[in-house]
Amino acid sequence: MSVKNRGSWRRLGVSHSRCNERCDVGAILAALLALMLALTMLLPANAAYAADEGGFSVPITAPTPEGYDGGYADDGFKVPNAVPPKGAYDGVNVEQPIEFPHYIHTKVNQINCMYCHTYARRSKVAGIPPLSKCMSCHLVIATDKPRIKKLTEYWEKGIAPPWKKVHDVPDFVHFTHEKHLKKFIFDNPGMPVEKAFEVCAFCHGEVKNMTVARKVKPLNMGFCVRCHEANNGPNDCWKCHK
Amino acid sequence: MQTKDINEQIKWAQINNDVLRSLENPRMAYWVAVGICVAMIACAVIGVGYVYTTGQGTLDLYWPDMWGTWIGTFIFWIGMSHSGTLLSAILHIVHADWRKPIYRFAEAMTTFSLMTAGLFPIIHLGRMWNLYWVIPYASDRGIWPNFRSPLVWDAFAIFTYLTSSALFLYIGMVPDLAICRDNARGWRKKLYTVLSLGWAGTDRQWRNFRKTYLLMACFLIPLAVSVHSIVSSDFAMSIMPGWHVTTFPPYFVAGALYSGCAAIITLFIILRYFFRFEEYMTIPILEKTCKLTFVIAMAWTYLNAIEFATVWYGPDQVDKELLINKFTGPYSPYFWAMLFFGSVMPFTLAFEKLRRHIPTMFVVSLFLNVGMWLERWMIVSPTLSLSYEPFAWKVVWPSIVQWAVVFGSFGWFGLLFLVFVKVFPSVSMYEVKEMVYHRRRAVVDDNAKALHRRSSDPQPAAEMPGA
Amino acid sequence: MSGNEINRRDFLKIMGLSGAGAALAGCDMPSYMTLEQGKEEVIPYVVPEEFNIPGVGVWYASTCRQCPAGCGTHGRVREGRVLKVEGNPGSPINRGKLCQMGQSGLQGHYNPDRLTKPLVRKSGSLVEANWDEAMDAIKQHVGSGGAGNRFAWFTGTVSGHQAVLLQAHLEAMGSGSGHHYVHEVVNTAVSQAVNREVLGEALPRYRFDQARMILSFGADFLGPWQSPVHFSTEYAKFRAAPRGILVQVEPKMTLTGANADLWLAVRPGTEGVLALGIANALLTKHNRDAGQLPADVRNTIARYDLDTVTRITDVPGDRITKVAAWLNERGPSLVLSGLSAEGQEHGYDTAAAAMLLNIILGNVGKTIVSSGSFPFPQLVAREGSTQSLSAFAEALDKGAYDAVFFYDTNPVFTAPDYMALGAKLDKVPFKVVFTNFRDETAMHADVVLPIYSQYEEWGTHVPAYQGEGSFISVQQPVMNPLYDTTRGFGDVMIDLLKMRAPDKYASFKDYYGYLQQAFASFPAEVKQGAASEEAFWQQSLQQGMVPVKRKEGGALTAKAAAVAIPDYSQNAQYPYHLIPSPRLGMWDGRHANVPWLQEAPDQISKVVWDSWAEIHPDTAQKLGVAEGDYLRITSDQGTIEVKVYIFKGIHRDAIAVPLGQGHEEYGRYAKGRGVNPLKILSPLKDGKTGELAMFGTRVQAVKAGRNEKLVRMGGSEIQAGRKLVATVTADVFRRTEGGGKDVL
Amino acid sequence: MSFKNILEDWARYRRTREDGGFHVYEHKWGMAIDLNKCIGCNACSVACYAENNLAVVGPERFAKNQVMHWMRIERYWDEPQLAQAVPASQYQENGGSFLPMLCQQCMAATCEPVCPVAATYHTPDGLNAQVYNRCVGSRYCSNNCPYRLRYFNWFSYYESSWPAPLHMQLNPDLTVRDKGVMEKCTFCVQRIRRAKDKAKMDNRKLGDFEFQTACQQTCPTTAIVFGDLMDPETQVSKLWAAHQVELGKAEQDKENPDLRGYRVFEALNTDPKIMYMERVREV
Repeated sequence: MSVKNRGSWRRLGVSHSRCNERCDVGAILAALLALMLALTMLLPANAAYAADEGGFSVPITAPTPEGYDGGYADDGFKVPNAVPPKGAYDGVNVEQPIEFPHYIHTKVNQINCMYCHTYARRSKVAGIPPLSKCMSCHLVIATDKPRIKKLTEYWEKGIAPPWKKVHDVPDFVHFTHEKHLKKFIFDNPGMPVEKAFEVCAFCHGEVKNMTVARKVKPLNMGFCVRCHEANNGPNDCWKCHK
Repeated sequence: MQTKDINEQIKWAQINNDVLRSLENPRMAYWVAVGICVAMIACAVIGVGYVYTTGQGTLDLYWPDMWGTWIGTFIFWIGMSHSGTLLSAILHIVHADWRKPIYRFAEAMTTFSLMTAGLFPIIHLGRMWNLYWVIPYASDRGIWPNFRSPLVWDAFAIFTYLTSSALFLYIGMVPDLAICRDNARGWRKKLYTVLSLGWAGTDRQWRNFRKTYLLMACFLIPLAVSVHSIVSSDFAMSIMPGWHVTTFPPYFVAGALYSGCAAIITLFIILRYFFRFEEYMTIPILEKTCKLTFVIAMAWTYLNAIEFATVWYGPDQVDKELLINKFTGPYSPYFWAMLFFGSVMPFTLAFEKLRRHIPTMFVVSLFLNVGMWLERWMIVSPTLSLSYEPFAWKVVWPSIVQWAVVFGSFGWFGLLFLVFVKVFPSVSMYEVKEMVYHRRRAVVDDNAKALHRRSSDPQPAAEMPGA
Repeated sequence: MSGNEINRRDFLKIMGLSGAGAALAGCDMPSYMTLEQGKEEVIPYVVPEEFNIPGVGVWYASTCRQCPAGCGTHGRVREGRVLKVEGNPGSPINRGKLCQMGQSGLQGHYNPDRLTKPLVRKSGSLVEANWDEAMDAIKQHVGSGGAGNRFAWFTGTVSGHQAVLLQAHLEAMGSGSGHHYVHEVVNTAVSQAVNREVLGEALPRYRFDQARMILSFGADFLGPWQSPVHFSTEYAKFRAAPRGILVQVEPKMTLTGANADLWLAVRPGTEGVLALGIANALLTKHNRDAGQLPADVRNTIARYDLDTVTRITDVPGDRITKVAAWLNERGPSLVLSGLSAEGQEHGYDTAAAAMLLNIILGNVGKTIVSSGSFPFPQLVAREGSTQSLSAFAEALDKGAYDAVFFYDTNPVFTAPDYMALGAKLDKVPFKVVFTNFRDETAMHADVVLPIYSQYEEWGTHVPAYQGEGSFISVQQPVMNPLYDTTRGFGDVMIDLLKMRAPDKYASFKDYYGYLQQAFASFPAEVKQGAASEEAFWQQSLQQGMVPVKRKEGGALTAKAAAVAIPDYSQNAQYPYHLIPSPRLGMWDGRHANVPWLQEAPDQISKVVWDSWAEIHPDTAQKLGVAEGDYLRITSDQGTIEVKVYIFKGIHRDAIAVPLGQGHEEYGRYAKGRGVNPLKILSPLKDGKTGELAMFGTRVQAVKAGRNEKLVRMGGSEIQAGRKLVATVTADVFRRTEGGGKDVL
Repeated sequence: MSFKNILEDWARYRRTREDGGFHVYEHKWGMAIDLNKCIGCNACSVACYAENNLAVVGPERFAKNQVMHWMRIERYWDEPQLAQAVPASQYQENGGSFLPMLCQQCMAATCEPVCPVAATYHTPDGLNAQVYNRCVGSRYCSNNCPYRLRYFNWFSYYESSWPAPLHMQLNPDLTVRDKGVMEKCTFCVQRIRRAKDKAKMDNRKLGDFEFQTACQQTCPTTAIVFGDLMDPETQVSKLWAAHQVELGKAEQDKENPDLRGYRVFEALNTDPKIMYMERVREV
């Protein structure tokens, strides 16, 4: 090994070993500080989150409008081989061009979520069903209802209704539906596809009890991370942030 | 020619009067100074606001020189803080009692320069509003800072040093605050009453006070050394040529004490002139400070030489090229200026005549600090702009915004200091009295010897402190 | 079939679907805003295609129109937006690769300065109009009545069914192909002319993979020469073990020169002399057989002994002998000539001299083989030249035309000042420009028609140089038109033809329909046994091309052409040679409005966003200029001022100013940036072909006095002893990886 | 967030923080660049702009080096190794030396230990990650990178770089960076993830050349080879093996010293995952 190389090699070696020593020193200091802080922070997670990000006001409990259980999907039912995420959120009521009644479709008529949100199992986005899909039924079904009339107008005009986005994550978060569905539904023994909505409810709440969908889960990083921990999901930042 | 550190015939009452007078009815000069400082701060605030809204690019920082003068100035201020501890703690422990009249404002200087330094790492962040991510707090997201990063160590070190030196400053002031309380009226009365913690000068209070003070001093000395060592590791831990130097910690500490002492001389002269402290901040004390500075300057020069030598005889070609670049390259003017101010100028301190000539000392001390500031800049920028990758070599002059903020930081420091000297006694009254007392005892003992008296004989009554 | 298209179009419609919109937000406030519920809209499809899944990209095969080379491309489409263009691995031209221009076609398509509405000249100024007005204006000028031969088309290189329609239109107008001017500044017209005379084939196939040595006289085949990407891929084969030698002879270092084993700075215009000198060395030193050469040629060669050549060309003798020796040993070799050698008054003879070397070395038939002939002559590319430009200018002098249509070209920018093309155009009663941008030519037009970009347009193209295998490259839209106020060039052509020859063209709904019928009418062997016309059509679209069988040309036989090169003469008043060098990226200036290409540094000087003059250190010393100083360059036609870049890759007598900048129009990114060296060219032409002698202009240069930072990428230009780019000699390379056995 | 959570979280943190983050690697994405084939044509650089939403900064900011080119082509005029072999000339007779420089994805990356907020770290597939939304912009990582391959968002470039409709070209698979964030070459992580997800969806192993980085895909001379260094069957692994270059060495002890493979600044022991093959010239 030449002198030059040995020199520079040692230089780096030193700095690295130093790093690790210091790391432990710093770690102990930090651990103490962290414990002190923690004692003051025996609060529900969301409060801590609110402190993190700013911009969100996240009450601890969501008021319960009649019809659904405040979005606590985890005590609603039990999905085999999966630990449902904790946490609730009180979203705003979004004004949609057509007041789409989820409960009629999902609860009354027992239509699977993935029948309409058909992209969910094939793409990162669940997608809004194309107008043709609605019309495939509503050319004949319930054509006299006012909402359907409205829908038919759109169809005749040949333009799609401008739905408003309810569930969203920041643009630097790259969430994919397909892989979650694969893990929790299709690769999940004892999870019949017919009950898919129980999995969807993890993050979207019991939409089957809602008319217009409403955000009832925080969908913030803490929410994701703790579910990933509970279900041994990946903890590599670059899985979601690219 | 004045040879005594202090005139031991001075009366206690006069000490109180002189010092308390300095707290009252500020003159025009004071308000002008405050005005200037506020104006300077305004420059900085505007600059930072501009950066905040537009982006760091307005600093004319660039790939690959991403740090520039702000980080340099940060180190400069950290360094400035060290001499306060030197005077108040180290000299306290070695019983150098000439420190007593001047350590108070030095300690204040420590605290304030730390408060100034702390701002720079914050405003230089690309997204300063996320600063709190550097602090380890229990996050819902389960993310922690990277404890391997020297920047995180900085955060710990600086906060610790700031709190403890502020505490040290305050504790040392308690007896004086009591004196202020007894003589003050109006809002000052209220303030001092609260701050003096019911100091009555009882025997027990004095004993506890001494213990605490000594304890703090002992605690502060290793802390001060470690702080600048950690700051130096911001650079020493990297693999960049000119940064990865094992002698950086002592080098930084030496530089720190150096700039601090220079700053003390400057402030010494200013206070002595404006507050008429000739009685306390005497020429001999100035001289002693100068001697101290001279020694530190030489130590600093020596460490410089060591660094050059290690690089020159070392194995690393790139390091060597960088050194040559510093001597001859685009940064050479500043580099030579640094060496001149830092290593040549201090020789003026070697001559008694000059040491005792106040205007000279004032100018010299200013230039010494200019040199020390250049040193910091010469550590940061040359390495960044001329390192391993030749394709990335580039030299750009810092933009007006950078200068504005660097300039403004002095205003911020100045304002804090100006407020301090009008609210708190900048000369420690009780310790000056101690000093005078001890000097008198010395005189008495001399007389005793001169008159061949037996020491068992009764002493001529000397005025006791507190009488 | 058209119903099918409706669905396609609908599918290509731009969608904003959750998570799939352009993630145009950083890490801060902007992205949080998108989190407010009910603020953003999610618009579903009305009737989607089955295979179309939001959030999943789909690839469409098409053809790159950034330069005439015609590479095959794949466009990645998501939610109806084309996001990225890659090479089509199926295309024998680029084999899945692409150059920087191909990559940045997107920014031409999405360019903020794109022309979105037709412009019609009303009372002297161009104003926005709708298509009906524009077409009416056209109708009343050329709609009916005999324009006869007072009508002309002025286009860039065209091929495929575009060429067919243009031809048809010219005939319908009664003017005929003689009035179709095809213009390209960057072309290989001269060497093609030589090939035609010597080999009987304009574009034979060059077998780089067979050649063991390439001697190139200014042929920048890694840059803008015939087919950049194709020859780059070929170059890779040529350089693979056993590694061939590349010797580049040119006055200014091109990208190819920068990659040459030996780069020889030759005095501009004396490349031919050097070629003859090498021939001389081959015949005398290495006593190659000169039997097949006619006597006069042999005499010419005999005149150029080593000393003469060294004196004239300023190339050291040892280098010349070295090259000759290499050529002698390392057969088969390949000798090429390109723009900088051919752009002289004796350019033809220079090219002929280079070809002479090929004959002497017996390369014809080995590394230069017949490319056969394309089975559908009407689809073959009409390649551009500069001769057509001057011819057009002369025609305008005579006031030959009442109406001129322009497509895919910008002559007002590329024409030298002495032609005063702009002024002459203003005299022409009626000018129509088909373009995507407000370029210089458009500003002189009476009607400007905004056409589809290359990613919205249908078409077929037949690249002039096709390498192995030949094919028709298919261009299909990869996305729905951005602006419904633009129209396809093909569609407009169909309309124009409907005006003149309704009987023949009434049946065609649009260009799309026309193409489909054209495809249906292809002979059976082309259809590769496709089940049905529809199946053939779909498969062609999927492949992005239609492979066709070309008629084999058989063995090439060469008969040497006579070479007469005038002696080099100094010019006291104008001591320097101006080299208006084209470069990969800007090409001839058509890409100056693409930010990516403006910011992509020039490969040699690394300058961005600007023009510059390359000069040799000695010249710089003589002129007393340093980098960044402005140089005033004056020819007998005018003056330009430009910053200098100093390096050793240029001949002392040469001053190189790259093409591309100096636009007066053409959008925010191009306008008023740098200078256009073409403007000060002297009126010189190649004697035989009539091509402009682009590199023949003599200039004088003085320090202008101004100085400004030359915006260049990178700091140091030397490695300062670090091991960044390590270099080994070729024999080491051959010892380890050479002799055919590559490390893999 | 209970007390227990914090302790567990802390324990996990300590586990994962040793040795650059991970002990076991799924992949080690690496590259081999043949300087004998590279012609320095810029295609890779522009392809990178197109794929990774790189901002165009314009001449004024370019003049100040406030520029974003993850893939830059360095051009040098001298060639130290050939200095004595070639005869002196007043012309650049051996052409230029081109060096495509992109993030070397070091295994012992110097940028990682210095980031105060752990925004840059090592992923399980051996990539040197940069998490934009975690970055606070201390710029320490760039200052500690010997290759100078990290670029900083000095301004909110997205405000000026993509005037409509240029923004419609932006790649939705990755974030557009805002001011104050460090960024660098990611080996086209969005392509890696897409391919891996696809493979995972139909439960199979990811194959060689199943995906390419943007620069590799467009390179006209195929000078760039990209793949998994953990799998000995990939072309890139074969190239590394053939040139006797190994990961984890501060200097290679080659049986055949003539083999062209080398890594830039290897002696610094940053253990880069890009191997260059020496440029070749006939002299």
